Amino acid sequence: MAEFLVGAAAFILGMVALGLVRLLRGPGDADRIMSAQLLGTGGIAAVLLLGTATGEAATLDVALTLALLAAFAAFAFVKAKLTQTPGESRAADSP
Amino acid sequence: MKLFLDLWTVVAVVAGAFFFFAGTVGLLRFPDSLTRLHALTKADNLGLGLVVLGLLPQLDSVSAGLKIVGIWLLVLLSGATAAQWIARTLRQSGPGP
Amino acid sequence: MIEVLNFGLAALILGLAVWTIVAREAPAAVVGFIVYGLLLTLVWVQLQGIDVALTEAAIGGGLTGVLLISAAVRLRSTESTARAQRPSASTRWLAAALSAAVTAALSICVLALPEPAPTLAPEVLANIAVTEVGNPITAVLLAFRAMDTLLEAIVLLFALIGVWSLAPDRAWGGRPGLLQQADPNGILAYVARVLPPIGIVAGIYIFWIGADHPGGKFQGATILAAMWLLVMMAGLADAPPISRRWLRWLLVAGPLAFIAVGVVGAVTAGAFLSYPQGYAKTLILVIEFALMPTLTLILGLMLLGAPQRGETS
Amino acid sequence: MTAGTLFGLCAAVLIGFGLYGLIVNPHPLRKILAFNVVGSGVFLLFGAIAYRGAGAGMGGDPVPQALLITGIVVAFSATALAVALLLRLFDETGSVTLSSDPPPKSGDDTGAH
Repeated sequence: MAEFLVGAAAFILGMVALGLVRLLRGPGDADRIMSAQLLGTGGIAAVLLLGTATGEAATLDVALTLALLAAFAAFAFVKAKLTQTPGESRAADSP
Repeated sequence: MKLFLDLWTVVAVVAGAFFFFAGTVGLLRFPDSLTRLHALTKADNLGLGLVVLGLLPQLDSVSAGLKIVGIWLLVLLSGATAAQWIARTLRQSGPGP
Repeated sequence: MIEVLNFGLAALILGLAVWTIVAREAPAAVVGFIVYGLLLTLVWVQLQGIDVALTEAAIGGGLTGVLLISAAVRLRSTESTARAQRPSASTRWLAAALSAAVTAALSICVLALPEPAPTLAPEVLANIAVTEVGNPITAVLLAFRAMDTLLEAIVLLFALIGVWSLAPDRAWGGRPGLLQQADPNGILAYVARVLPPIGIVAGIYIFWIGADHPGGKFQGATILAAMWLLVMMAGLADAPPISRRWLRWLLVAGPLAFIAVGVVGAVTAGAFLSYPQGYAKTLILVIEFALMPTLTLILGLMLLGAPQRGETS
Repeated sequence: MTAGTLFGLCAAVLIGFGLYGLIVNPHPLRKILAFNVVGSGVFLLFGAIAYRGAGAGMGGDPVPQALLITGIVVAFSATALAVALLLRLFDETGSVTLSSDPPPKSGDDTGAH
């Protein structure tokens, strides 16, 4: 069973890594963030599979941490993008 | 019983892996950012969900099972939010060239 | 099978490192770096360092990603001038030769590592009972090499003071970060109400199990700091002005408690930071509880950056 | 090849890549990124050494692993300070050039508007 789970982790990682072609090609930053999101979810799946394969319960906590923080980079990206409209390079810093 | 549970794991994990494959294909082949986003958010959440379902019988304790179901729910929540936010920047700037 | 996975991971990491360096635009490079951090987490799992994997997942992928992607989007307008300053071909060849030499030297060292490998694991195992904690890494961090951890907390505090000291005069003592106007009914505000309760429980859980299982205060504090940032990003709460007295006290409480425990050790056990017999676990818990809020605040405030607005805005 | 050797060699290459980027990329933010690649390479090298030191029922030598945790946190604080410096330079001058003759721009302490 463990061998199958490790194999599934490798397969899923390979699949989502193919999605990184979007990181190279873009065209926009949003597409790049999407490929990072896909790899984030796939990475969580791989950590769960590996943790179950080795029977190391603490590995599940790594997946928990990843799941909690997975979308933060996407939030920060959108936030920075929305507060900064093109052409106005410095956001208003006074009330 | 053991055989049945192992079979369940294999079937569910393989199905989950297939959805990750589908998400990647969508991300690579769909023509513009919004359709890509659509393909991605469906496929990866479903893929992770199936992997979680498949792993449930292999865990030692109930609390570990609850934990990984919780992980899936967290990914669903933050993934859906991130998708809507990404869509908002796309709408603001228009689909990229 | 595990070899296939490891080789794949190594290849992906190398590819992403190249992308981080050669990508044309900074935001694209930063996204590559975030993915790189995520894959490093998997490598730490493979290298049996679950504690390190937790730290990498929280800080390497999470907080560093937030910090760098915001900066990359803000600095986008400066990229074209920087591109024009690309060094000459000869400089680039020289840099490539130097880097290749460093890599070659390090590779030789890796291949020539002594066999059997030197290890301190048996010593840790022999002495861990004294500390009464079950996680060897926590024992190292807070008992065997507690001085490192104390100095680390102080380094973090100094880094935050360094960030703050970059404030313009008129904003000194004010609130860090930009004012966030957010839609109170927006999806981010919704997540910022739903996720933090879960995240706070998870952060405290990771902190709490750190005594006996992988986890600990750094990883827990990072999760708490991220939840705080989410609430601020959604505009549900504003950053506190840095002149607040409660804030200043909380920031120094952790290191002060740590030093106090150290002095107690100097008086009762004969050396700075050594614990009197039978009180090791109690004192370790005191330090951890005092450090937790300090670390949460420092990590969160460091991401917000220098104060930019007056206190009243 | 064991995982320790594999990732140790991987770390050596990462340090080389990062060093190259640190020297060649003119943009300071890219230099910070490259510096982080060097840093993670150093951590990975140390992690490979920790992995080789497995023993006494532990998956790796806990002393280097604990030092790695300290290192990752300190690297983050250095990155945050560097980014804050960079953003302040940008607010002050509108550019982030590191060359010794920056374009003359009037900027006072209240920030250019």
